[in-house]
Amino acid sequence: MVIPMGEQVPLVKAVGLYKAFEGVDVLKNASLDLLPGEIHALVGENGAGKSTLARIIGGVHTPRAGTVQVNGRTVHFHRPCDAIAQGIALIHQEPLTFPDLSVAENIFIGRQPRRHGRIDWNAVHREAAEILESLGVKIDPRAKVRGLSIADQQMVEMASALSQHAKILLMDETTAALTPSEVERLFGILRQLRDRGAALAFIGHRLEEIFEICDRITVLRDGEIVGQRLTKETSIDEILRLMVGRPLAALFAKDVKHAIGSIALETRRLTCAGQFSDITLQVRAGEVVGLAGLVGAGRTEVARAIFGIEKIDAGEIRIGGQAVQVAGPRGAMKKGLALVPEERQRHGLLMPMSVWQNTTLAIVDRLARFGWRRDAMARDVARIGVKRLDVKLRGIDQPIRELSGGNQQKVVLSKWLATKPKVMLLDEPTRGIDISAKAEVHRLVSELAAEGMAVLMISSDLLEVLAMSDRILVMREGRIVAEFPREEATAERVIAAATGQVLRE
Amino acid sequence: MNEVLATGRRTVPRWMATPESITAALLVVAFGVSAAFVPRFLDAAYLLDRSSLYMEVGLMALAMTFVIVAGHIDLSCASILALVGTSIATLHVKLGVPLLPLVFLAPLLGALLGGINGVIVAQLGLPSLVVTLATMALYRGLAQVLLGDHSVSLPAWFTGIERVAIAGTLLPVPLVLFLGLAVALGLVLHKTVFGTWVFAMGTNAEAARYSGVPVAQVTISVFVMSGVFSAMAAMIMISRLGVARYDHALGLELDVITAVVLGGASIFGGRGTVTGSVLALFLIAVLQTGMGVANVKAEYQATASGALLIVAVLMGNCFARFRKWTASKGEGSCSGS
Amino acid sequence: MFRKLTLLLFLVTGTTSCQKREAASNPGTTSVAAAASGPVRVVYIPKNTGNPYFNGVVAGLEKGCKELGAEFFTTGPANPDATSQIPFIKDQVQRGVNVICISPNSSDALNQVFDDARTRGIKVVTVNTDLVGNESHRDAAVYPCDFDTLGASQIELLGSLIHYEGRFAILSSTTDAPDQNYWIQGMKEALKNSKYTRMELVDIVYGDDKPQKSRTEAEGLLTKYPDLRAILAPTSVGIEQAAKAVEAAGVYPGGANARGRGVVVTGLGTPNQLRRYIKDNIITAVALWSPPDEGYVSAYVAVGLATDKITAQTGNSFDVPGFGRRGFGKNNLVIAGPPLIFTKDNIDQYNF
Amino acid sequence: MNNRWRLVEVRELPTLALWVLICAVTALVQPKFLTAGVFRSILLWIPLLVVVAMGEMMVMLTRGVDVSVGSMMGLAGMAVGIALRDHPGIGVYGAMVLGIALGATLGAVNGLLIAYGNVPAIVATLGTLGAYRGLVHIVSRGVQVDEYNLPRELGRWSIDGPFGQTLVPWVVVFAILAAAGTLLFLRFTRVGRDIYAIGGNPEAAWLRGIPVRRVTFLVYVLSGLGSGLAGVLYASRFGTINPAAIGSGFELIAISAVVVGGVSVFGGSGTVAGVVLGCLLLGTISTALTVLNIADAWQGTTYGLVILVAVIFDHWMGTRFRKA
Repeated sequence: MVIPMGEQVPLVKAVGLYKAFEGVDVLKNASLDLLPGEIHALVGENGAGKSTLARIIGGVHTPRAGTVQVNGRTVHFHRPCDAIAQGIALIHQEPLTFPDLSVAENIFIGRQPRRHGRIDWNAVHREAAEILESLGVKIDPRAKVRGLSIADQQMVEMASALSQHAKILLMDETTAALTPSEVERLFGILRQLRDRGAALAFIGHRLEEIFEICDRITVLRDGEIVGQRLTKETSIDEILRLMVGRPLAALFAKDVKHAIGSIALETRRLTCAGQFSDITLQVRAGEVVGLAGLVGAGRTEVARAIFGIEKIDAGEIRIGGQAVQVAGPRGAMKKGLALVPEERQRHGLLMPMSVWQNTTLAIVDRLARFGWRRDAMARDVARIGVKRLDVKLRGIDQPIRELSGGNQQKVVLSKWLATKPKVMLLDEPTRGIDISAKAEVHRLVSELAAEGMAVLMISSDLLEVLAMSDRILVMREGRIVAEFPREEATAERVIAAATGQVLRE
Repeated sequence: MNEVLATGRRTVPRWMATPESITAALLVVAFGVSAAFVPRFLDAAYLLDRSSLYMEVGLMALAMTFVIVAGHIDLSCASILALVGTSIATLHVKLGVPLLPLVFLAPLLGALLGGINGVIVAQLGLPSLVVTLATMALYRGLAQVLLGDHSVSLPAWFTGIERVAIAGTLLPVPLVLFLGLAVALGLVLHKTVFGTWVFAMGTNAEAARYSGVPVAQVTISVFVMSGVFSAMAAMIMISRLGVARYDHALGLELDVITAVVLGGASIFGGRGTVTGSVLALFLIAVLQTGMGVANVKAEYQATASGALLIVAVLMGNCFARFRKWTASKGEGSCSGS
Repeated sequence: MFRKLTLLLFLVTGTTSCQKREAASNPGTTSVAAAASGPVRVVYIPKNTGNPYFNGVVAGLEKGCKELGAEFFTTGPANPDATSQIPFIKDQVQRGVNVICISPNSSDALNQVFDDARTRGIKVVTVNTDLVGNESHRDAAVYPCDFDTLGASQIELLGSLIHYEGRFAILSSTTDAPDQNYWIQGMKEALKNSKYTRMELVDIVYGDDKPQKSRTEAEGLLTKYPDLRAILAPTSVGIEQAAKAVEAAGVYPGGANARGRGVVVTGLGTPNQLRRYIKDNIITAVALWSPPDEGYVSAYVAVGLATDKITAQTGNSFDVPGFGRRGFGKNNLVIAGPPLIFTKDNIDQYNF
Repeated sequence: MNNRWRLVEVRELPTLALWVLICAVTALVQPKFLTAGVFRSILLWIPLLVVVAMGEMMVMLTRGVDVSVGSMMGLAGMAVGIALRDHPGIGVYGAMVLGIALGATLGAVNGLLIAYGNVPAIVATLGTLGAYRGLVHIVSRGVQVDEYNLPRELGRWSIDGPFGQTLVPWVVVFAILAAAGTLLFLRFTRVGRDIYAIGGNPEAAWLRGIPVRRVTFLVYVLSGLGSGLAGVLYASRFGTINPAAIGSGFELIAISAVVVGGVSVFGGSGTVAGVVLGCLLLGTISTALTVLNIADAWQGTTYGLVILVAVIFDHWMGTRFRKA
């Protein structure tokens, strides 16, 4: 489909961008135009390449091939400051703040207003206050950022981007942590900017939001651009279809035929100050419980608390009907828990080490005799894991960093399967992995449940949650706010519960 | 330098670029050059005798390899040596405690001092650099408080362990002890569960914790090890010198760290071998011995040692970049086809 | 492989060029080839390099060895730690020297290395500092002057400067420096003499021969004893810092803040170091023996022992040109000469 | 309330309290502690430390460490001494410029290795600690420069001040200027703020377009510069420049002062006032130990304890704020 461009010259024109990380292509031949006076949405599943595309334009990554033009001139960004100099502001997924500096400084760092060659602090504070005022947030510009909520930090970053008077603004999932009223306020600002002729790119997951604010939507899938639509000419269904690339029915769904057993994991009024409170949930053997909610709702923290990483202030955890004290991940492991963490590279893997070492890290002591490692046995375990999950590699001695994201995730899963757990906590198990690996993971989860394992699955991928869960719990602002059995769960109801909106049916 | 590296790029096989092989090659050449050009260098009795000067550093370097591979650093090891040495000597000479049981008590004292480091680092999550910098001053200060500027002499039967040779050979006891412990610790680091945990922790402490590695215990253990080995080094040093003083091994932590880093360990953790540290220790010993017999002045030796440390790390970085460069080339050609 | 070889070559050339430079800076040193019948080879190992005192000793040794046709060179550690001299001794033994002259950093930690050297026929002569209590581990010792009477002569010098009246403190080096303690003991003995009854020793502090520490201690004395009449510092680092302290505080005799007749500083120090203070009237008089003379006598002892012309035995004596006969006293101790006293009038005659 | 003019932050209050406590206890035990002489002694003790600690502070703010400061100070001081001895024509101010420039050059070598050579700061500066100290011995040929080799004027800096021979000699003025300069630099220039930002969140600093390498390079140059100035001041204060003595072990004292002064061991926070206070505290402790006749042996112990207490206290304060 050809979309009329009108007479406008794009502010940013990216042509044929390629990018690969650790040998995995994350962006293939991506081209994008950002027009002045337009809000342009980039949508796609996790790992589709949206962030990478934005980061190339923002100077964070250098593409392996392709060019970026700004105002019709080809530019070569080697570092973020090159892009900033061209009037491009990029707001990152996670707020990038300096905890010990004041809010005003966080907004103006590197660009503080000066007078007579020295920083004019009065101007810094005054201008910061003005920008925050325009965003409608009540944050003291002199306060330190340490201690602000994620949403406030996100607002500080937004303020920083606005203070640059950037002509090009790229927002990477900026609204994930914001409340609906904050989102509304933000959208007001974005419309103003658009009307002043700025080009905005908006990456998001909530399609309703995107349809509300964006003029044009580009859909990415597996690193490629698969479609571009004007918002007024398309529908959510069409965009969803483009994102997933197949009819929704083809998504792997959990096999619900087998019986669900007794309670394997239970928490009672679990509370962790500042993170979550009063979490009471049960997961039965053979059951997959989905934990849905917005980013920052406290889901990851609940999983970490159960696994003994986060300290619990109140409440209890029961495993197999017994109240237990979980002293750290090691203790949790001994009690039959396993956690596949959200941040695979940071928390799940030892990147320079081989596949077999990673696979057997959690059970290296179990495989040992008198403290001596038995590598032959460990390698056998790794081979079994690789085979069961169909990990694609040259050999089990290959360093894990050379594997693709999906295969890395499979190794994390096989590491935890090797511990023979009774309860599996999966935190965003399919984030950033390709479709086939995703299906593989879903098949495995279904298989494990059929074998009688209890699974608690945190996922921001609504389709995944709906397809895989026997029951769905929804968290908002640190509390469980809704529970739906499989039959009653719909996307609309889950979203409504997660965002706290009243749904009229 | 750059030219050398540039021309060498395509000719060096990957295995040769491993840090230990660089150290080994440097050792061979340093030895060869010293033997060829320095008169009276090649004298087994002399070399073995002089090797005793490095055994204290060597013992501490073995444990420091664990500390550094685990992603930490222990600047206090030489101070632990001094404090253990002065404490044991004081207990014996001033309070009349029999020396033999004290020799076995020494590692316990070392373990305690190392354990203090470990607990502060592990439980409070403070950087080991700052914590051990503080205990470096603290332990050395306590030794000074204990003994002032006096030296305490030890009984004749205890002194001179470095002159005792293993029966029928010229090999002095400290050297044999060091080599034996090096083999043992090499096996521990590279073949046991504990060693695996040390590597896992140094590579990515968070991921290791998530994978059930008892990170706190491993942290404390490596510092305790460092303390124990420093205590053993203390016993050898006071036996070798016949006296205990608070300023024994002053500044020796630099030599220890130099040996470990020169042996290819990454100061950020996750990389390093006992073999590398041992080779690096002998490299330092050969260089200093060669320069000493050649009458090179002490100040040139100091400058050379400092430069050697930096050059070793820079070379490591160059190799890493080279490897990355070849890897990216490979990646480029693969996906281009 | 090529890369590594080139690098090693670089290292090697680096090492050899160091050697060359080393040889160039010491023109008196000839090739290192060791021949049994060649000239006597004497090495001197000072406490540490960079200590000006030992540069005087080196000059004297060099002169003496040259006259006697012996080969002389010096090497030493950068820091005066108890153990820092050990590798240097071992290396010199291996290089096959005939005599090791040394100012030992420890009176007991070096015994074993000395024994080793002596079993190989190498003579060990301690210079300036002796192995107190371990004299059997060396062949002979050379003292620059009679240490038995030094303490008394220091008290006499001090007394003459303060008219035998007033409170004074001693600023020493380290708490267990044997010589310092021996002298201080001598001073205390001398103070019992009725001539000094109106002089009172109020404190002994230790500056560890470190400038910062010595300075702090000297300033501490001025604070603690407002009526202090003198600081006696029998150490070259200490006396300079004491002089600086009284200068900075302006309490030297005639100074702006001097109470009464001011604070006198005296003790032991080299003329070069103290020239300015003496010329500025901050210090009136200071004593020291002559380090070059000490080195010169040491050279005669060293070469004489190595060639068996002298036997180290109490009562034996030998000739040193310009010094007359010198003899081995108790414990084979040789005394180089009497102490010198430097004042404004004679200081320009000395350069060490 | 305008907190930008608040000189003392909350973190520094305990340090201040500790300082007052030490002064009080010492004065009670030894009333002579409260005399002008002691005050002067402390004032003369700390300028060297302040000058070095300013540079070390900036390094530690970026999460780095510079353990070569003592050796840089030694090399710069020795070069100044040799220059004044062998070429008196350059004059004391010429020598001062030489010392500072040499210090900055030595710091630049560290900076190059760390910022552009990717050598970890601790390894690079440990290496130069040894190498520079060796160079001190090499350039001096092991011979110290004596007081009489140096022009009078240099020594007078430690005695005379802008108001004559008063309590505030020139070396103190230099230290005050160095501290004030650092304060203004850190507070009123963008680069100064970048230093805090880099330490606070290095990744964010890069993504926000801060030239991380250039700033990192700069802090090591500044650390060298401070050490160079300290070398000049050393020559003035002690007169004798001994290759083994000048600046050796100074890195421990400087790092102690910075840590005690409240600079976070994780980088990103800390104030000039705090570090000056840290210097004052260490100087006071050192002088108090002397005045109280406590054996010098306790000095190391005290420093070690003070650092430990400071970092543990920071941790205790910080646990309430630190994110998981």
